[in-house]
Amino acid sequence: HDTQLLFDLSKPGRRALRLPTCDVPVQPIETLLPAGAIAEQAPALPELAEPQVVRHFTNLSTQNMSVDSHFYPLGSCTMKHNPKRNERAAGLAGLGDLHPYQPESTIQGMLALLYDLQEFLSEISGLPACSLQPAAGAHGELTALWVAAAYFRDRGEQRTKVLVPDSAHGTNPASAIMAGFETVTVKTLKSGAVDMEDFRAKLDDHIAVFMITNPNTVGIFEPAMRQIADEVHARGGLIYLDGANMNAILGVTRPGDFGADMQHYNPHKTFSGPHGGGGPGAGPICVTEKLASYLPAPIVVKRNDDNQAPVYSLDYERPKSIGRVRSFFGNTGVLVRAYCYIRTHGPDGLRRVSEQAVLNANYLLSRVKHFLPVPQGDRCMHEFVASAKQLKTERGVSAMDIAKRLLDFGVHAPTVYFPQTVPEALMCEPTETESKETLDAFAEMLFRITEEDPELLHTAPHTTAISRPDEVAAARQPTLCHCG
Amino acid sequence: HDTQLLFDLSKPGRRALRLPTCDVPVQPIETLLPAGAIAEQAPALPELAEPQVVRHFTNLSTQNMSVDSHFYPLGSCTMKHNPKRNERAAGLAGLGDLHPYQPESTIQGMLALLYDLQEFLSEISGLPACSLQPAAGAHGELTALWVAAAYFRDRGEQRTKVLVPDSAHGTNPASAIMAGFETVTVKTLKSGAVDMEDFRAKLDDHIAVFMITNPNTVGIFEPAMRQIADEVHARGGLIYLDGANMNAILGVTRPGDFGADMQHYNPHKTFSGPHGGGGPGAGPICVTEKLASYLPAPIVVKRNDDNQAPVYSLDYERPKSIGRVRSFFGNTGVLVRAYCYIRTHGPDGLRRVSEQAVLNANYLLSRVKHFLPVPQGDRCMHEFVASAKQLKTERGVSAMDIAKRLLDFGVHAPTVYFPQTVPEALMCEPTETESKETLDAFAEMLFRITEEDPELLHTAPHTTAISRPDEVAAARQPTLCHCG
Amino acid sequence: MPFTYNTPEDEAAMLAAIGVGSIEELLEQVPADFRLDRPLRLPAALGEMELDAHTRRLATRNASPTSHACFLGGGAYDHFVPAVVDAIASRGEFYTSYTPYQAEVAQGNLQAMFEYQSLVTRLTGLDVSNSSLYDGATAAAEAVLMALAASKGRTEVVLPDSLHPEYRQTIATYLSNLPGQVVTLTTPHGVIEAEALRASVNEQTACVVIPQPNFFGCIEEADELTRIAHEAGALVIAAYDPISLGVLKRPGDWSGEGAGADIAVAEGQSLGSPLQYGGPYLGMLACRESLVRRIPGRIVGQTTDRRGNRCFVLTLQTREQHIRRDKATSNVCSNQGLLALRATVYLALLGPTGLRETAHLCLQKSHYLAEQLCQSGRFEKVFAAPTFKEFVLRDRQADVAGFINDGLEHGFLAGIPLGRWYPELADCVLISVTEKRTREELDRLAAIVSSTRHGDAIAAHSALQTA
Amino acid sequence: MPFTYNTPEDEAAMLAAIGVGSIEELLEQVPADFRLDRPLRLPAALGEMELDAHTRRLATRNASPTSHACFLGGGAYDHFVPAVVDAIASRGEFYTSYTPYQAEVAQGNLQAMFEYQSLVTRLTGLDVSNSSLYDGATAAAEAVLMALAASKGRTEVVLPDSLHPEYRQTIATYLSNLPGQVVTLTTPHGVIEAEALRASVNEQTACVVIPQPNFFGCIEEADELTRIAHEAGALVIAAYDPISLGVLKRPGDWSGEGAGADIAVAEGQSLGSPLQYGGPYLGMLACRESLVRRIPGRIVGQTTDRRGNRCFVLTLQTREQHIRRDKATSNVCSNQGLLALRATVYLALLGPTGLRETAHLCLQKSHYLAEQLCQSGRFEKVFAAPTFKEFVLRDRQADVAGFINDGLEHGFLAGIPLGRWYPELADCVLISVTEKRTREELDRLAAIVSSTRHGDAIAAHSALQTA
Repeated sequence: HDTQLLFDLSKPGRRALRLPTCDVPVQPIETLLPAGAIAEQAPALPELAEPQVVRHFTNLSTQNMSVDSHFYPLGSCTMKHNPKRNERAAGLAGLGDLHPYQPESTIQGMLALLYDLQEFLSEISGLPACSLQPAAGAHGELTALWVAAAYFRDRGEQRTKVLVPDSAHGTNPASAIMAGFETVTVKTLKSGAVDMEDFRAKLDDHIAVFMITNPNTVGIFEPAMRQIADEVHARGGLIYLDGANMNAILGVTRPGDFGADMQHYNPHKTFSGPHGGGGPGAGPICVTEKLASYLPAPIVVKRNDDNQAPVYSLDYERPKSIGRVRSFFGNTGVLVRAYCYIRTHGPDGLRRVSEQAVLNANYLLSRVKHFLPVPQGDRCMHEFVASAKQLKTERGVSAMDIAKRLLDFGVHAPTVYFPQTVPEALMCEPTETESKETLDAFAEMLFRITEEDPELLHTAPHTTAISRPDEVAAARQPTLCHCG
Repeated sequence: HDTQLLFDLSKPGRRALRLPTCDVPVQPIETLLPAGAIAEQAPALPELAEPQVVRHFTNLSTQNMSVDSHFYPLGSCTMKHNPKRNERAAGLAGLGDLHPYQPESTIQGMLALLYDLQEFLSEISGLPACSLQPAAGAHGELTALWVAAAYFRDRGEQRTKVLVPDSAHGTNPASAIMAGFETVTVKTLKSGAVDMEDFRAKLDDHIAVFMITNPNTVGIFEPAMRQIADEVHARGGLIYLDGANMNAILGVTRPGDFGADMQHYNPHKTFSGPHGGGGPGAGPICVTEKLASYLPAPIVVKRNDDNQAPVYSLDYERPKSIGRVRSFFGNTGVLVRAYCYIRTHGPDGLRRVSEQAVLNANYLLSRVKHFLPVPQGDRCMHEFVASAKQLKTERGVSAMDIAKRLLDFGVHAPTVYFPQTVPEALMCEPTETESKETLDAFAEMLFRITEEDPELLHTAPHTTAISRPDEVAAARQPTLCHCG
Repeated sequence: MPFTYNTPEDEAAMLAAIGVGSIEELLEQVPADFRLDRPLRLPAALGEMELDAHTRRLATRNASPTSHACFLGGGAYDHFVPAVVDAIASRGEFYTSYTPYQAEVAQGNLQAMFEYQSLVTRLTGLDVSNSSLYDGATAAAEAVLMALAASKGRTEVVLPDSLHPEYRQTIATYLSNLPGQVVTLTTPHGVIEAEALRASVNEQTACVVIPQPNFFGCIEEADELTRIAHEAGALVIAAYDPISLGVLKRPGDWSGEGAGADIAVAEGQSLGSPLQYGGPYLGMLACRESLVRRIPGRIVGQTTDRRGNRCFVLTLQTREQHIRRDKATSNVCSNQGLLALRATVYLALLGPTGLRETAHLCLQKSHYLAEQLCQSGRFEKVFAAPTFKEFVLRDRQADVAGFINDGLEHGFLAGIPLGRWYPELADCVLISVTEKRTREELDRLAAIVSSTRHGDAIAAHSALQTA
Repeated sequence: MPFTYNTPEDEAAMLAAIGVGSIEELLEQVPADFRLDRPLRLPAALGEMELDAHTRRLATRNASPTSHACFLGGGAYDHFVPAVVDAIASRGEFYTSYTPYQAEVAQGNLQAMFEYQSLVTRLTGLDVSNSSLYDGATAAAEAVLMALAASKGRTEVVLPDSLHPEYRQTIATYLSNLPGQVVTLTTPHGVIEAEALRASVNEQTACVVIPQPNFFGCIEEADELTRIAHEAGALVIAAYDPISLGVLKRPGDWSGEGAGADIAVAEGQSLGSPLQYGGPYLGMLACRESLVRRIPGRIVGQTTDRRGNRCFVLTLQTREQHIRRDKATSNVCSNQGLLALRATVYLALLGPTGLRETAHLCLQKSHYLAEQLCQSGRFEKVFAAPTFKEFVLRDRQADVAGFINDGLEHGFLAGIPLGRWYPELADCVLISVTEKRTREELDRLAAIVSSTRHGDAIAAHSALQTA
């Protein structure tokens, strides 16, 4: 295992890139810039030759597991196949190279695409207004909460609280705080469903938003969705739908139809945008009509003059808008991929995506539950959460041990210890882009692992270049850079 | 090690690509095609989903060593860095997508590039006429020999023999035979130089061509080049220069200046075109003025009308031409990369390439000769050939053992058992695109290996997915396809 | 369905194993009255070939910096992206992997992120960097939140008008429901005036954001401004252009080594990422050691594994939302890892000399163009302050739209009108010049301004076509 | 020097280790009178950014099938290349590796080549395939040499005029200095006539090359022709279009299963490779088992390693030049491995259904266009034989150049004039239609033929722009 850093490979005088000589008359830099602003020397970047750079990063890349190379059943992350056709489209000259401040007349193709994407997302969510601006799922959550805050402010209502189930993604409460709310945690039952008693105990007129994940983080469709929505709405509150799990319900049901007032999408999950080792994503949101005017500006609008080709433009004139949540239009590169994905599937294809995701998850559940109990029961939507609690108690084998051992078999680990409501949680989301053969092999691996010597598991993985890094030491005395 | 084949992954009904429905009126196929011509069923190709295809080939790729990932000192192959900028250029719409039968008016940019490349290659070789048509080095050799045959035929001379040193690439004698000549082998000395006595004994008036590799395959510049050329020319013969080793002499000396009448280039060696796992290459040739009229047609020509931009066209009117050696213009994609490489380096840069290639080879030689004798002596051009003869005799360690063991250290093996004139040959060509650090590490590995337990070496490699395949069994009872 | 596997036989076997008769039965988990009883109203599916043709058609309806010489900047720049950057970033192992939660099978990403962090500290002269945020504007907003949290009790955030207007808008949104007020500093001369800043900072000031170069391309007196802010006990947040650090002093060195900015944020798109109509870009954030536990987002640290090998992990995760939930420093989860990788490869290719040469070319060429345009008589410089790679000109004919349209006609994306953000600069245009622009392009842009005769301009355009 | 490493310090240390004072001293191995005493006369070096701009400028001076709807065929076709093919073939481990001499570190290439060979045998219905040759023409020439060698004593090679003219020229070159004569079979009706063939074959005939579909796009009576050739004791070499095998009978099945062609060659560019102005393409060659040891080029075989694992190696190397030198079956060394990989990925993506659908689209659309063009009255079909994806039309106005120029003006690469190869067809054009062409494009091409008024055509063109 070679951990040479770029800095270790550097030698003074190496060059990988040659810039042209200046073709305009060169003026002394001191005549152009104030002396005090000029750096005495260039930053101490490493000095490398191009072959070194290529070989270094090529070899680094192979230290990663990825969807292109491995089964990656990382629950809640929807690690599905990333179509190469979308990469090609996003990189086209004329789509991938547009400057964000080009005149609208020069980007009619891009605006048409983005307009249609707004419409598609609204149709899929059942929520008529859309903003493509947020940069990631969590950013979409935050944007929606700002929208909610603006809505209530506009109505003169003082609502200070956001309800969040204890099984929710950590981004939910964190976003609520950033939007100026306080969070109130609602308990969930062993089945993963909202504890309605607790919910009702905490619901009051100060509740601005209930942030619900549905299907929830154990992968079940919230049984009391109707009551929750009705009761929140009855108190004047809003329902926010965490869209992380949209892969389960495309064309099957729509958040706007089951009570949501707002939702975000994770195009890098649901619509196959690649995850890029942690990003970029995007976090477009859809909202009801009454919240539309608070969305960030600009929004793409379309004008159809008689018998003319439609003209697209950016609408900045949104006086009630919460304003900008970032610079420029949005994570357009990610949105182009989402657009391509939706166009590739069409209405039937999108529904089939969810059907197959649900089929694969339930099949895997049916194979796994016999040796790794699944507290939520025998059914799930697109993912489920198994528990290694019994194994832990009886044989000292933890969810982490299982996760690490899976790496030896060439499979990425499921999400572990989330949701925190399930002890020794192993959250599996196979996605629709895996085969029965892969699921069978995975179930067999899991079974084999549960039978293995615990000692072998505690020290797993055994075949990877590194094993069980010391995370405590990393956090206690952080080394966060190679300091020159 | 997973050797599942595409066919093992197939299941009836899987699809990776959906074609559009036909948008013109569909006619019954029987009305369009004769019944006897129609296939009863489609060929038994495997049926796969796209994610499978991506994962299969992504994982297959990582079973290869490559220049992007490993040091690859495969002598005679010039495995140098393949610049990514050249890949980008070759793939541009307008360069990478041109149909070979477009009207000349629509490809002036491409023809300008190819015309300039002809001129560049002529300048670098010192031979004024150029054909870009041959598809690979060996194809260039063959084309040049056809040119020679046509030349002699045109002169009414009956010359039937081609002289080839025993250290030459196997393609030389093979090409000579295909061009209708018989080959006469000339011995070389231990130093790698042509045995002048043997040469003179075999030189006669039936000799059409002496095919010489210079620098030769042990990496030395032929000491008697002057005499060889003079004496062949005096007998009316031609000198063919095998251009495989051009990386040693760019801008230092030119084949046309040291007596060659013809040469080929390997753009995928000298000019950094990637090797593609064995191809594609290209094999442009340059020849003297007197041989120009025999070159294959077409050739790119340039017309400068007064004060107009130059106009490029394809000259097919070459009555003495040997004709075509392949379809279409040539391996243009490879030629575009070669053009980019030459433009990137310019005159000084190309010379520096050879200087650094020679420096690296001599440095490696100086480090290695102490424990792996180099029969040719202390100097080389861009490569050298070490011999494991002594190790073999004393400890039973063969060149193959060393080669296989190197794989365990993450380095590709040198060329082994070539040239056949050096016993237990290990031919090392480090190229100019490797660092002193890499050469030092390589020399240390080699030293360490020569000290290792021979048993360990006979069974090497130990860290690769497979080890020492049974080549005898493969050839004796060949399994050449997965038959459905 | 090119991306799914299950054949009818597979489906039957799987349903049997599950113990249901159909997929429909599985979907009955969704109450009937929520079920969508019609197909989604979306266009019918396209095969790959159709999608390819469709997206190419859309692309040809756009002009772009590939087809037009681009003088647009304003926070997103047409710098050159070396082919190696694309080649590395398009490796599936990088772009189809996830957040490196399992370090053993993510050392590629983790080491690259560690290298990114190291490069950013060297670029900025600050102690620590996170592994990326969404973009420059949200990085600035997160930095403001950090500063507010760090300077307990102080609630004012000083933002000059010379800071990118969209950064100011973003910060305002981020502060909209939190305790924290924006104090706006007008910059009538294109830069922050020391006296004005002195008058704006006090014991309520949590931080001052200093853009360098600023939105107008002008060089701020960063040393002096930093001293004034620090004297008032406020933190300094630098908003820098990473390319400018090839020639300008590092934020960490403002007003003297180690005495500089406390937090430095930037839009990292310039470092090897394509323009792609505004995103995804790269939010860069570095700060002093003392602020490390307030940093938003992922951080990678070095450690050793159980065999004692150096390796890399996500660290300081107790700052983060997935651990601390409502106590987290930020809600950031997805970051811009792939863009940070691009920046890492880009900086590795440039090295110190390449960065300096790039910065110098921008500097020289932008000054040359400014001079040429002003010589035409139509334009004049608006601000006296020195500039780096972009500059504001006033159109004496007050016809910015006309200038931009003329430019388009001749193959240029000529500049950004400033009227949308600065009504008082409605007759002004922001012009940016990167190292990619050739003298020939600069001269031609100047020529179309000088020439009022259409014929000349067309001749200039044809010259391009035959180049 | 972006691709070299040695710093001045490195150089000094290396020269010292070698024991020379300078690199110049090393180069003294080359005699002084051979040394070039001036710099090469080449343009000065370009940095990557300049090279990029330069090559883009060259590219914009070309029209291409990306910018124009392409109806050119003649052996190279504008079929759709799925993005997965490019993604896989651009992985450095594939394209920067060499011939797999070291099997342990080349299983990726070796297995892919084995899969390629397997796919080709399934496509053709023959027993064995090599792992590629340069292109269709040289594959045909090598097949002819195989046939001559296999049928000892026979020296005649029957080539019909309906075989690609450049294939015929290439075969002629390959035979130029060898014992072997070409017997030309004229094809005035666009296909080989059974009687004419019967009259041309005799005990001197080594082989007959049968193109299917032929250069004119016509379907030969392959069953009958094969029988005739075989009856005369000649081998049959099929020159097929791989895409056509989605609908046409496999060469190995001609005249009955197992009784068909003895060798099948093809240009494999259609299978996922870009047009790139003529090359590199993919020479495909498959044959009967009995000819296996006469096959030119690399062959990959399956075997087991010392641990008993299935693996793949280059095999039957005693046929090859690097072992057998002047006794080799061919001089081929470099092959077209990367193109064979592309074909393998392409066929894996298409599967049997995709190949059939592709072939059907070509068939239907080409017939539709032929009909539309003939309906205009300007064109007429030249040959009565059925066609697959291309066809020959005669311009009654005898203005092929005008037709092609009109096409260009309206965004079409409309066809290939046949005059260069067939003087008697100087008023004819070869038009090819792949699955990529839309009805709208076909109708527009027909429309510009029907319409002599310029205005209409321009209107048709604008319709495209707004699509």
